[in-house]
Amino acid sequence: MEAAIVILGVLITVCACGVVFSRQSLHSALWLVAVLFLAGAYFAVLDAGFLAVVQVLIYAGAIVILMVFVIMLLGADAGAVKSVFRLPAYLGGALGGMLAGVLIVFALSGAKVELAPVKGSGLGGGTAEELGRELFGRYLFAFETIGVLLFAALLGAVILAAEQKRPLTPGRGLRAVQEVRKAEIKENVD
Amino acid sequence: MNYGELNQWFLREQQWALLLILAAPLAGALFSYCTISLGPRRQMLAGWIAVCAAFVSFAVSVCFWLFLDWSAEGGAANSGVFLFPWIAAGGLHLDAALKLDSLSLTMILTVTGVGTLIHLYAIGYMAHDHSKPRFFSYFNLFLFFMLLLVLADNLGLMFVGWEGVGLCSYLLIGFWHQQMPNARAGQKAFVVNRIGDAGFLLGMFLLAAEVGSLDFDAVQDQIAYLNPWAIEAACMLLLLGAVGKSAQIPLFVWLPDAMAGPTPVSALIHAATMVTAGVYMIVRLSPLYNAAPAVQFIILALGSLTALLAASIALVQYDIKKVLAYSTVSQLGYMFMALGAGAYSYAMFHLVTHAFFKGLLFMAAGAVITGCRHEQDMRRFGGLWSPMWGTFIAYLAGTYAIAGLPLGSGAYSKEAILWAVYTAPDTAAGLTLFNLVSWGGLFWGIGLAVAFLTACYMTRSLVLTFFGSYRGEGEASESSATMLVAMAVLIPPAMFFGHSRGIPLLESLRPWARQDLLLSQSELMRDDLYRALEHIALFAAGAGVVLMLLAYSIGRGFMMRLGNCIPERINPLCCKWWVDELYEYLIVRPLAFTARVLFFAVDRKLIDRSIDLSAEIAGASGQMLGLLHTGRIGHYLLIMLAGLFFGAAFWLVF
Amino acid sequence: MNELIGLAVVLLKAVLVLGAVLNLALFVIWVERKGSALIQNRIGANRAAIFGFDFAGLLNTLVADPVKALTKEDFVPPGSSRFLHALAPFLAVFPVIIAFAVVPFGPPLRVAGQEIRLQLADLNAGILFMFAFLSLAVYGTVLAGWVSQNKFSLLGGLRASAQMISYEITMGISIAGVLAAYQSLDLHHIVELQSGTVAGVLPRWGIFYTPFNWLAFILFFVAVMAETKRAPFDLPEAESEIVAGYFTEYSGIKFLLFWLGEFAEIVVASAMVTVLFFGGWQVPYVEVASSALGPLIGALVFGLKVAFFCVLQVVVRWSLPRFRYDQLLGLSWKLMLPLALLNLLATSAYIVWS
Amino acid sequence: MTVTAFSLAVGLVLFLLGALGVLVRRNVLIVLMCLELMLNGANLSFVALAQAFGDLAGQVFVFFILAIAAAEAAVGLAIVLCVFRNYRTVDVNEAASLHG
Repeated sequence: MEAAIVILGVLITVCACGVVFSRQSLHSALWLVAVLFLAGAYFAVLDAGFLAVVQVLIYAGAIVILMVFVIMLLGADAGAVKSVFRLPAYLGGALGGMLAGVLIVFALSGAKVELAPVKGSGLGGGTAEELGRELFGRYLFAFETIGVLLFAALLGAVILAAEQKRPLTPGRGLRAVQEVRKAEIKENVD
Repeated sequence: MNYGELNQWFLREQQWALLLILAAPLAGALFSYCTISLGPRRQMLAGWIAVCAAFVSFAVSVCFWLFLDWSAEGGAANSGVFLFPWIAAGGLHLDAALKLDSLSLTMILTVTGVGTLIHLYAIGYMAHDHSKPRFFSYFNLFLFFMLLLVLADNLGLMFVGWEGVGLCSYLLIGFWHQQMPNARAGQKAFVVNRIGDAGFLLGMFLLAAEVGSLDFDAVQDQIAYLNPWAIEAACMLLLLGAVGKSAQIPLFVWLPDAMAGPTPVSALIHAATMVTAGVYMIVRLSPLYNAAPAVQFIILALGSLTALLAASIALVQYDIKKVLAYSTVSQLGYMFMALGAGAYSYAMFHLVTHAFFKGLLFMAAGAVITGCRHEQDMRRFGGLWSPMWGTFIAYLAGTYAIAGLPLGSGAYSKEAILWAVYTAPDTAAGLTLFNLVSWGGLFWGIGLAVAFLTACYMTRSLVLTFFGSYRGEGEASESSATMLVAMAVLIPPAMFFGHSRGIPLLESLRPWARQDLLLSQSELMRDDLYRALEHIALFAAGAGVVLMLLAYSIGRGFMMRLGNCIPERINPLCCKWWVDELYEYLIVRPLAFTARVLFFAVDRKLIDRSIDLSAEIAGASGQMLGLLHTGRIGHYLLIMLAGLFFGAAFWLVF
Repeated sequence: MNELIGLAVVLLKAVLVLGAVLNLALFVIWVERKGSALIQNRIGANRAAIFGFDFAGLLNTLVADPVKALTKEDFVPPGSSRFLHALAPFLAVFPVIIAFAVVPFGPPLRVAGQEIRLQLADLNAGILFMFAFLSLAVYGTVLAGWVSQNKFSLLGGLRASAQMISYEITMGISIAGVLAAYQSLDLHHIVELQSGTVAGVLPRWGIFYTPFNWLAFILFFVAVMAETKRAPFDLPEAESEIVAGYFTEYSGIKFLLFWLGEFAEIVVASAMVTVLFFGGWQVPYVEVASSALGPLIGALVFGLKVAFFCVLQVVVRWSLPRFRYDQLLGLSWKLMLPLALLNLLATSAYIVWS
Repeated sequence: MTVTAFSLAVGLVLFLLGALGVLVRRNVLIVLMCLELMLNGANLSFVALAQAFGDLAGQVFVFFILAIAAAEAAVGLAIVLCVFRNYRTVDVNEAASLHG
């Protein structure tokens, strides 16, 4: 059990608690970046070099920035905790605890399950070539569908978040747009 | 075409002739109904069509009587015709077949004979009625069903006739259905008959189950092999049917109310033909009844009790038709006594004589009613002998016959029955329960009392209607010619048929008689016991007549005091022994009550409620489940987590 | 024993690299001060002088500015947390310096039979490592924008995050083609591939490696300049619009750190360009790796190339006007990304068919 | 306690903390972050087992989870924007008009 792994494990747990329990959303965002960075490091230790870098690059570098962007855009903390009703919180907590208990027991019992002996890190450090070969070999179809999924998500996000100047009513053909433009011109003229 | 050729031709065509007897009234019914489309003036044509149809079937019956040898020695001649296989269900094979033997011959002769005369009488009686076609078509339809009942070769077909006759009596009783009492009387008749019919049906089913077939001959052959208790039960059930139809003790309430119908209906159906159907059915199944001594005793007891009851009620009735109705019931009681005593041929003999004089009496009563502008209460009559002398002669003849005065036809048949009852063998008379006196003697005493009472109420009605001074409004007028002719034709048989005992009637009914029965005039005369009983009966009848004549002439005051000592309301006789009230409180009220309870409690509360309840439950549960959707994401996640938790726990445990 | 040696060697390299980067960054600051003055036909910073010698302004930028920054009051805007306020500049600088660890600045040194790579960390996915850390740099600016509690810096932060995300994508896709050509992500290997000549005449540098690499170079160079938030793309700190953008509230050492981060990023950018497109420590027509003095010459050549590109960036900064915000994003999404995709398509087609 | 078991444990803890956060926190943005946390927990376990079984499938799967997480975050944030535009708050319980 290398020291690094233990340290990383502890650090990750601490940062995760930071994410969950910090009051301000930006604080938790930063904690999340820390968690992702440390997870990347953890991957590197677990012979998944390429994955570590990709994780940091995509997760920490893009997704969380998106969240931070939204946080700053919305001034999210303006609507901090308002309503008093906290039942789901406590219930959630309790149930979460119970679930944790069950799952931990589950894991421990699982741990007894004889994991396949470590066949040496025949992994080759999870370099880009091997991963690439796997990705475009056995999992080509999955890779393509993920592409389609991302495209769909892109479209969805754009349409959802776009400022609705004109409601998305059916029949927004050319004529409809021209009419609206005429209405706008008339408005300006008045 | 001399007599011989006619005879040969008829023998060849006798099957078609038998069919014609049935077809004529049916055709008559259809055609007379068709005249409904003609104008009101020409609708009397329906009447004449009906009369012709009845006369045709009467004529054919007479031909049968003449051309075939009915004497017993030549082997009881009979002819039958097979129409079509009616029911073939499993083991039971019923086919529509007609059969004619001496018993059914006597029946169709009386039915068609009296029927034709009453049709003729009805033309006069219904002259001023508006729906003559309907009346005469029902009349002919009744005749058709009665003949079908009589000629049937098996119980099934007899039951069809039985029901048809019940239907026509309902239609005819309720003929003037505009007035509610008539309609209700019709309904009462029909319902009571149906109760009897139910018994008849059950009896039929039992017989079918036991014997496997309903033909009379088949039943007769199988009797020896049947289980005695089954025979007793079948006879009892069939007796219930006969009691319903022939208006005996438990089910006689409908006959007095049936007087609501027009008088020809009462004359034909409720005096001569339909009411005797029960008697005919028992005589037809006599071998079965001979094998059921207990039932015979019940019949004897039933008959005597009914006769006594009816006679007592008839004494105080003021409506002339009610008097005659109760007298019919008591005379039928007489016939049942004969059946109970095993003297089937004497019962048939009394049936025939009764048909004649009761038909005559009813026609006379009808004439009186039309004469006095449809007044039926005897207290409004009086002194009618001079204006309506024809009707008076007819009524006098009828009274003379029914009272059982010497040489009257009623006397001969009544004395024969009394003798048969007195000499009823204890075994035949059934159980000598108390061994005090042989049952025969007791019932003979009752029979004698009934004979005395019959004489009393008939002379009372004669005196109240025809003697004294006229108490009604307006002028009493003689009835029309057709009615008088019909009555005139019926007087001789009503009066003198008794002497004709010598005519082969009794001889021909031998197969149905007890062994020790005296069947010819000569045998009767030679038997000294018979001569003693005959004198006692004649003395009783004479006493009855003389007593009533004196009471109404001299003892009027005494009569008045006698009448007032028991107030009208609680006088058992006036209240008809409270039988109607008994039925009302014992059967009708509880039935109505349970129906109402069942409706409100069970149907309304239990069944409807349970259905509404299930609907409400569905609605309520839908409502409750709706609460689950609070719209808060937290709750949904919670539920998901709970599911996950229980899943994991479940997987972990098992 | 040799682990210790290994460790020592790594430590030595680390110190060496850190020193080089920081000095180079300060040198670039000086170049910018003097260069901009030269471009704008003015004299530039020459006040700081010792006994009349100002060493051409060097003294001013290398000694005077740092001392000034150190002695200034470190002001923290009220209402914002001190820790985050301090964290922001650190996040701005730290990733950039670490990104330099992967840059190979010389051919391998053979000392006492050991081959020492003149490269701090020889990672298999080297270039991605640099990208990853460059993308982390964004947090510095974003955090600064948010912590200083005022509208202008918030706007600066927002602009920075939007800009960085868009140009990161362009950067990634533009060099995808090139890496596909090199068939490797390891920078050291890439530089080795760039030795020798193409068609006898041109040195086999990245830019001549495939017919389309020049397009990739242009796109990459523009994207990298946008990443460094300078020159035409310096919207997050646009003085005229939002009062120095995200580091409005910063002064003293934190402000200096931001500056240092920025210039370090310029150096890293130039290093990436040289390694990928201009042969890193390769000298055209000369086999540097094999010669005895190889490492020294390689390092020298590499330093010259990086310096040249830094100067180039400074020149570009002081000659082009600033973009408008929507033009900035428009340029990235509507022009550069399609071009980059085309380039990738063309390069991969070329690779497949050649 | 092998490396894999420890990694699985850390993955589990991450997942649990994420789940707890998702349930407890009210601010939808933090819920999204905790979601990312849960996904990372899963990633960690995948990589640990990939190393244990010496099969690259685990890493490939993590790669896909990454992509999906990106898509999910994008769409999630878009939705948050819409919700914010309509309800003016990001509190999860405020946006509760769709109820039975």
